[in-house]
Amino acid sequence: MSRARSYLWFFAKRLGTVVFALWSLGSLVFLMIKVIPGDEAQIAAGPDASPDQVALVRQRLGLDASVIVQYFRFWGRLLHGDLGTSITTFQPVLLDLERTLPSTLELVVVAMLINLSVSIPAGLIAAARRGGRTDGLFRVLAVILGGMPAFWLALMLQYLLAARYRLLPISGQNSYGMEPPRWTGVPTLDAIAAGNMASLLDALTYIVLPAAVLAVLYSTQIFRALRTSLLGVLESDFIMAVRAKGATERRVLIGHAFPNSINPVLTLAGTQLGAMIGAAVLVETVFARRGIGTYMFNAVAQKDMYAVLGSVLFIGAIVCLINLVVDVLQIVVDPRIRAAQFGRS
Amino acid sequence: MMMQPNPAGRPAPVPGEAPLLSVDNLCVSIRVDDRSVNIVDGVSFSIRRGERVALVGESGSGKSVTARALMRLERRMKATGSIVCDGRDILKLSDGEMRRVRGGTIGMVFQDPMSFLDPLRTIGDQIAETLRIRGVSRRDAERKALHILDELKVERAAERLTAYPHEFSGGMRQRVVLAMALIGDPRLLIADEPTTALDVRVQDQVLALLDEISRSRGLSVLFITHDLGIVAGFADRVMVMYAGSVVEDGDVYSTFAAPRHPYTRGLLDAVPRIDRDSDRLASIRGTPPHVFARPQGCPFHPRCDRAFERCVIERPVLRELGGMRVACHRPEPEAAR
Amino acid sequence: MSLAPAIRMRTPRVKISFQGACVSLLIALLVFAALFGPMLAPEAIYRSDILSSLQPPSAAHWLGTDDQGRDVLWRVIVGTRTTLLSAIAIVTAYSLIGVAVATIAASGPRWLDEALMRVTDVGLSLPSMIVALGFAAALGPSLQSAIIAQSITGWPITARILRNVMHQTMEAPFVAGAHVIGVSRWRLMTRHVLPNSLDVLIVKWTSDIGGTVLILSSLSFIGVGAQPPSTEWGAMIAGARGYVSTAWWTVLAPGIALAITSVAFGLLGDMIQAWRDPSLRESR
Amino acid sequence: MKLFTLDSVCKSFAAKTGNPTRVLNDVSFDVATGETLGLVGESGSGKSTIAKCMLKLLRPDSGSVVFDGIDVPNARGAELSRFRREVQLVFQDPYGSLNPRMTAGELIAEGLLVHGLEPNGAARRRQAQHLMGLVGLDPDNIDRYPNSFSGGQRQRIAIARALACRPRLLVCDEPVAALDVSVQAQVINLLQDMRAEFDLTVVFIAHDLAVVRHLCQRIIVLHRGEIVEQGSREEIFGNPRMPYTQSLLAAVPIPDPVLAQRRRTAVQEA
Amino acid sequence: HQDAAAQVARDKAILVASSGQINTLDPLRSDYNQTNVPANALYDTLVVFGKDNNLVGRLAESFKVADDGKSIAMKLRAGVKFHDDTTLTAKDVAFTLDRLKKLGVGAASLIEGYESTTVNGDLDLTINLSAPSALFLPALCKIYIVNSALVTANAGDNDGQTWLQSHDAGSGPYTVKSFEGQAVEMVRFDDYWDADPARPEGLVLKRVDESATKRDELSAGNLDVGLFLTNRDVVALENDPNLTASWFNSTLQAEIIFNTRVGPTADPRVRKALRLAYDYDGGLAAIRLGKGTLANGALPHGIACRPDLPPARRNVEEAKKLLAEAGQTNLKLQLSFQPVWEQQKQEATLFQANLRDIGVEVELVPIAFPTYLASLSDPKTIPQMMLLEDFAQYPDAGIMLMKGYKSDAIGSNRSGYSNPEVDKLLDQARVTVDDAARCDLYKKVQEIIDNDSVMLDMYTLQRSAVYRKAHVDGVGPTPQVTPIALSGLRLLAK
Ligand SMILES: Nc1ncnc2c1ncn2[C@@H]1O[C@H](COP(=O)(O)OP(=O)(O)OP(=O)(O)O)[C@@H](O)[C@H]1O
Ligand SMILES: Nc1ncnc2c1ncn2[C@@H]1O[C@H](COP(=O)(O)OP(=O)(O)OP(=O)(O)O)[C@@H](O)[C@H]1O
Ligand SMILES: [Mg+2]
Ligand SMILES: [Mg+2]
Repeated sequence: MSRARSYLWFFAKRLGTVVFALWSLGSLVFLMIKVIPGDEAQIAAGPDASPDQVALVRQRLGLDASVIVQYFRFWGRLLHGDLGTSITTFQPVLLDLERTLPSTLELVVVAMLINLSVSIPAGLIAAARRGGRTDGLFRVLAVILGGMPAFWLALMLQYLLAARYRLLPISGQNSYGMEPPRWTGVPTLDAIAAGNMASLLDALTYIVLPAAVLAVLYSTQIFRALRTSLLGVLESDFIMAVRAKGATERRVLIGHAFPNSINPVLTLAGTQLGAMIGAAVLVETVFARRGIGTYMFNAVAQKDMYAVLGSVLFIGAIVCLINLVVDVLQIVVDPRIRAAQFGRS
Repeated sequence: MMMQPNPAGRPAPVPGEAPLLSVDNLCVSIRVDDRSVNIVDGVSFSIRRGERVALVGESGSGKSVTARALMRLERRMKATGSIVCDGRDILKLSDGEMRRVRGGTIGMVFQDPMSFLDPLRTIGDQIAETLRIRGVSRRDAERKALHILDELKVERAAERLTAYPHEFSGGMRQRVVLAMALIGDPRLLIADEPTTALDVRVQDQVLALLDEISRSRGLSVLFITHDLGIVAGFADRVMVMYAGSVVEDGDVYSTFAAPRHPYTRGLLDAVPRIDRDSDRLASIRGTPPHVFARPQGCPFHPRCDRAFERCVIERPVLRELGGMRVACHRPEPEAAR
Repeated sequence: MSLAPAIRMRTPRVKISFQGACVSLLIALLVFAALFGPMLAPEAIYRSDILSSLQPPSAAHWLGTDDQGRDVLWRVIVGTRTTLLSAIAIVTAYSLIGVAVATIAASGPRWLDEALMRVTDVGLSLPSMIVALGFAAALGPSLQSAIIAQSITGWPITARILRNVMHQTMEAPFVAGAHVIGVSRWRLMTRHVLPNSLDVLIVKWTSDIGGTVLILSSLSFIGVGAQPPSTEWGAMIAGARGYVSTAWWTVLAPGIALAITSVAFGLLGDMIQAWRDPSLRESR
Repeated sequence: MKLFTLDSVCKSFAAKTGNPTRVLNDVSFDVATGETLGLVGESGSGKSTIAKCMLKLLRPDSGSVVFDGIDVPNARGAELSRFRREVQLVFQDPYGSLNPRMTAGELIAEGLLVHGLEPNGAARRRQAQHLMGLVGLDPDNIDRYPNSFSGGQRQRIAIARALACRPRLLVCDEPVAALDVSVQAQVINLLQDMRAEFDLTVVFIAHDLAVVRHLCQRIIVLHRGEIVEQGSREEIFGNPRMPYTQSLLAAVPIPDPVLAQRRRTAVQEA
Repeated sequence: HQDAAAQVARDKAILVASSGQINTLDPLRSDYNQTNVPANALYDTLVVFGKDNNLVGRLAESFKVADDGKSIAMKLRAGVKFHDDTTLTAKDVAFTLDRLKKLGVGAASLIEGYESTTVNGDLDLTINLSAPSALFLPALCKIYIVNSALVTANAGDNDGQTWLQSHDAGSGPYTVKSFEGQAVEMVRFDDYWDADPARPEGLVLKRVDESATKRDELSAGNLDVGLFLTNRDVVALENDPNLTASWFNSTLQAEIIFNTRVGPTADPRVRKALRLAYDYDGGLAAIRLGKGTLANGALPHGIACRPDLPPARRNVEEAKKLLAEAGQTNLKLQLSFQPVWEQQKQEATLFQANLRDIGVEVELVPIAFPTYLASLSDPKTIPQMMLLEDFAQYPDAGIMLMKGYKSDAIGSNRSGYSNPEVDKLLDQARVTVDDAARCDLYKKVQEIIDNDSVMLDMYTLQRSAVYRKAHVDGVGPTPQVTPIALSGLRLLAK
């Protein structure tokens, strides 16, 4: 098989998996929504609506059709890129997502950056000093921080750092008058795009605490995974061969052990991104940030079926995308996987 | 010392010349349960310039640990005694100086070439690394790498430099590992079972290559193996290790003709031969002791047919005996010659 | 490679003894609290006594009282049962599902394996928090639905890991050996493959309890798990959320209980892993 | 008498990319009752694949595998049961080939149990102890787990386990390759003794030609999945016809410095 | 300098924090408080309730109900501008009402019986009803008039609901700058007909659910006005020298609604016993910190046409006696409540404890509001007891009684109450044009309901707002907007 064809085949296969995953996901959520007690038409019509009005709304929303018909209609629209319209906001779900998701993604990405920039150096240092005092300290810290409930930590830090000592803002995403012109909906990015440093700084003060809280649990996981992986690799034979060439420990660690340990870390970080999107809801509620978590929570609470479906599918798609990126990254990093997928290079 | 004629035309020993490597009473220990266990237990030997010494022994006898101790590669173990290489005591060097010895004065080749190569780096990168560490420019290092692969008879060497280890066959990989060890122009090459993972025909080629290169470069070689056939074909001298110590040390001809230690004798008899039929193999009874359960006295006595009380109580030291060194209270008789 | 096992086992024992003692003590305390807490607790912690609400720690109430005037310490102790039992139920439930799926996948025909793994992919591709949110909402916000939601979302990881391990185990020569001797498929799976694959599960089971306790309380915190006046710790924190600055003890106590529980089980998992898997020990 | 027949056996493995690789190409040979057949070849030449096809661990793509009238790839039911009882395997790796969670006794007696040869537990245990004694293990160690045995001892357990059902054919896939010389000699001797004791037919796979010469009466040389040469011990070692066989034999080192030197000079001159 | 500019802008703005998701700014949903509050700043209504709960004109200069009660004639105020500078005319009123009728959701439920609008001139119109209804005119205080041209231009396929979700088409004192679900940012409309330079240039309505967060933000000076704080937090903030905590009377009433159709609570004696069990004084004092008035009757204080009933009291002995009479021993009941509301949760727990004193076991069942709403469609699924805070859309007794107690008001009759006598009285009131006569009918109905113990009315609650003393003025409710009307906010001159 030619190189190009094997690339195509690779992506076709991955895409198939993604499509299958999204389909099952959508169907699952659809089913779930139908099981939820509560009448969408009633909610759309309002708490004081008369039975006639509710019936009218039911008909307009197409909720009078059988579940099967609704199911097919749902997918039919979806194939046209229409995630449906929210029954509470009357917005296309896609639009709602466009408003809420960037904020969550910002939180998650900043948290991931914090996560990696703490856990990777810590992992490297701990592995370099394995058995030593620093290693021990880091491990104890990882164990303790890893056991902290994120929402509780958020509450405590919010109280201490923000409410009590006023070092950081308490809630929200921007100070009044500091909002950059909306472009992506991500305050930090928008501030950068507008070239507004003050605004960027402002946005950063707002995001640092929520992101740090979100990062804590995950960075302990990465730290542990990296450390274990590094220790394994450092025990392996080829590291001894590198030492036998006269390499410094630094070179051994950064140049050889680290690249060889990165695979499990990559996989873990990939799954973490997905989990972080989910966990963001905890942090978002505490810090009163807008985001997909709050949006979904509302949608679920109001039985806003298309909003729930849309968000779940969208998050699913993002997670699938992340997985794909992780796959590709692994292929970039490891020539063996490359060879297994695409033949000799 | 009685010398056999030197058939392979190796450089004759210069009398009075200091050996390249001399190891004196080397002990390597590891801590287990707050107790220190000697894995290598008082090994002394020396290697002259250009000499090839084979170190044989059963699995677990401490061959690899000895070899690594020479390079200070066993990080969790403690080595005592002295290892003087090229006039410097390895065990007293600073870490920085030691790094210069590794890959510089001493090169090392390992048993399983696959697991001793970084799977994520290209071959060229890995061969050149020895030089890059020493500040050689990338261009020069790569040129040198190419040169050395040519010397090792790797075909289409230039293309091979950009390939990854998994794309190589076993024999090729072993050549790469050899190249890695040789590129720093070492004086001593330590080869830890370099051919054990290879097929006989490839083994034959690699050995021939090693033979040729060591001869042309005047390299001293410490060759670790448990295949007595290889020893016979390659080495000038053979040292037999058992349970952490050297039990016999002599030139190959005398040793193979008339081993003085019962263990060496037993080993030689236990090997089936390709060149003759045999009905039944002589075997040594029992199994080699585990490092943590080495017997008192002579470590070999539980398996030895010649053992007597003294063997149980007193550990024999390596002593000079008819041009060889043997650690046995009751050595086998000298060959009638 | 050929290290004798006797030595391997001796090495770590000294090392973990202090940590091991701490962890064992913690676990023992937790189990004790879960078993006997509800029996020993005064009945008053179940009813509100608004008039003595939010009292700071005192001799009568070591950790003060909450917004309904109930003793915080006792509620935390009683909450151990709710939290721990739920977490154990969840982890056990999804582990069982995981074992079943993995066993079917590993021993069944290829297409079934493939299909099951694709389904697992789907399960893995969604953040469990999001699914739990949906499930909890579907079944109404309550502890039970949070438990069900987590049981249903937890299995894919277990199934995936176990299935991979089982596949590895099935590659081991001793499995082929048993096959050649004529061992039946059932015996092969139950006597040879499963016992040699379950190590990873035991470790995971233990350390997952810690994580599950956290997720469960998170769900309660955002209002889709256990509901007040339940003694579940997350619900307690949610209820006390407004008093961080005025009555810190109401928030601090359940939070610390949570942290201790998850840390203790995490460490227990590590210990079991180190004990069962020599490769993770200091001397390789 | 032919006990085992392989006829035109082919086997390919699907590669992740590219075409399937052919590992066995038209392999045919018989094993006569009572003989010890050696199968030699370099690594990857397909030796283990043959063993797996013989033991119904793999299904050949084409060709027939017949044991004593049993069509092996399609055997089921009682026939399969008899096959599993009468044909046994000893592996190379003494560490991976024993289930670490079963005691020596359970391992050895497992065949008796699954074939219902000895339903009585105590009797099974006695037989296991008997077998342990037979292969040179201390019967008192019956309740120990494999990881407390050394490599050579494990290989003895593996042999005892294979012999428990009183098989007629024993396939040994490099049973001594992982062992030290001194222990290797013990196991080879044991195999020789057992062959006599149990009246076994043995297929012995190895890449160590010296061991094969020592043990086997008839030898098959494999190269890249094809039989290059087969013949009696004398024919193969005394007068190899194929260049491949010759080069193989020439590469085997001889533990005798004088001979080795002589051989090297001969090569240099050539 | 950006910081300085931001500070200046901040000084000219008022930041208000409220609770709950703002689904839409479309005034169609003014039945939801989260929409009604911002809509009140963006739009105007035809009429409003004045000081004494009497209707006065706003956009309507004058209005008159026809004698047959079937139509209302109206004259509009001249010179009212929409935010896009077009002038408000009778057409816009007609468009607004027609749109509501057509869509039939949200505020449409308030103007049932609307037939059509006759436009008699630019500022002159007549609203026609299908049947005489005394309920129609007051409802107009929640109908915000939209700019017909603008909405038509942005109609899309759902009569502008999508567009209006985040844009405004109003004539109110503020116009929308941005809306993100969690916050509406508004700027002052300087051409407002009732312009006042003391209005802030910027007005932000943020969603901050957590009371403690609002409390902290207020003390930190990041918020100017905080709404929906727990009473405890408000009381705590009363000591802050920079803040003022105000309490307002409201029509918000805490109550427990019984299912009057099925189960043990179908028995009036049981209901009465339950009413006698609750510790009203304790609950009001400890949970609501005394910020309210004990209830006396089905409707909250502050609404006209209430009979003078005695307030509810706890009487354990009497309650036990009643239970015994009803033959209910070892009664086990379920109380549904929304755990998201802190104080309701406490009340639920308190009630549970109180009922234990009369030998009734109560299981607390958390319920989400949509689930609760859905349960109302069938009396059999209505929760046995539901703890709620309910408030009047506008202070009119008729609409509350009509929606809450008429047997055919399925969905909004939350107790499943069905009493032919009540039905008859209410039907009669609907067509009674004379205010006093109608009032008497309403009072009669309330007495019957109270006697039937349809609900356990706890107390009418006060609402609060906490605001920065030195910055904000004009904080207070209007009858149609609680807890405060954004349009009333003013900056204090420095
Ligand atoms: N890091 C270590 N920790 C504990 N024991 C070790 C370690 N490394 C080696 N040993 C033990 O030291 C002994 C000697 O090991 P060594 O590797 O030197 O044997 P060897 O002679 O090279 O054997 P082989 O022929 O199998 O390579 C063995 O019993 C081994 O188990
Ligand atoms: N399951 C498999 N899938 C793909 N290729 C396989 C598989 N099993 C074996 N092969 C390939 O088939 C070839 C023959 O393998 P086999 O194990 O039979 O060789 P062998 O002669 O036993 O070698 P060794 O001496 O190393 O044991 C090898 O190239 C191997 O890579
Ligand atoms: Mg070794
Ligand atoms: Mg093989």
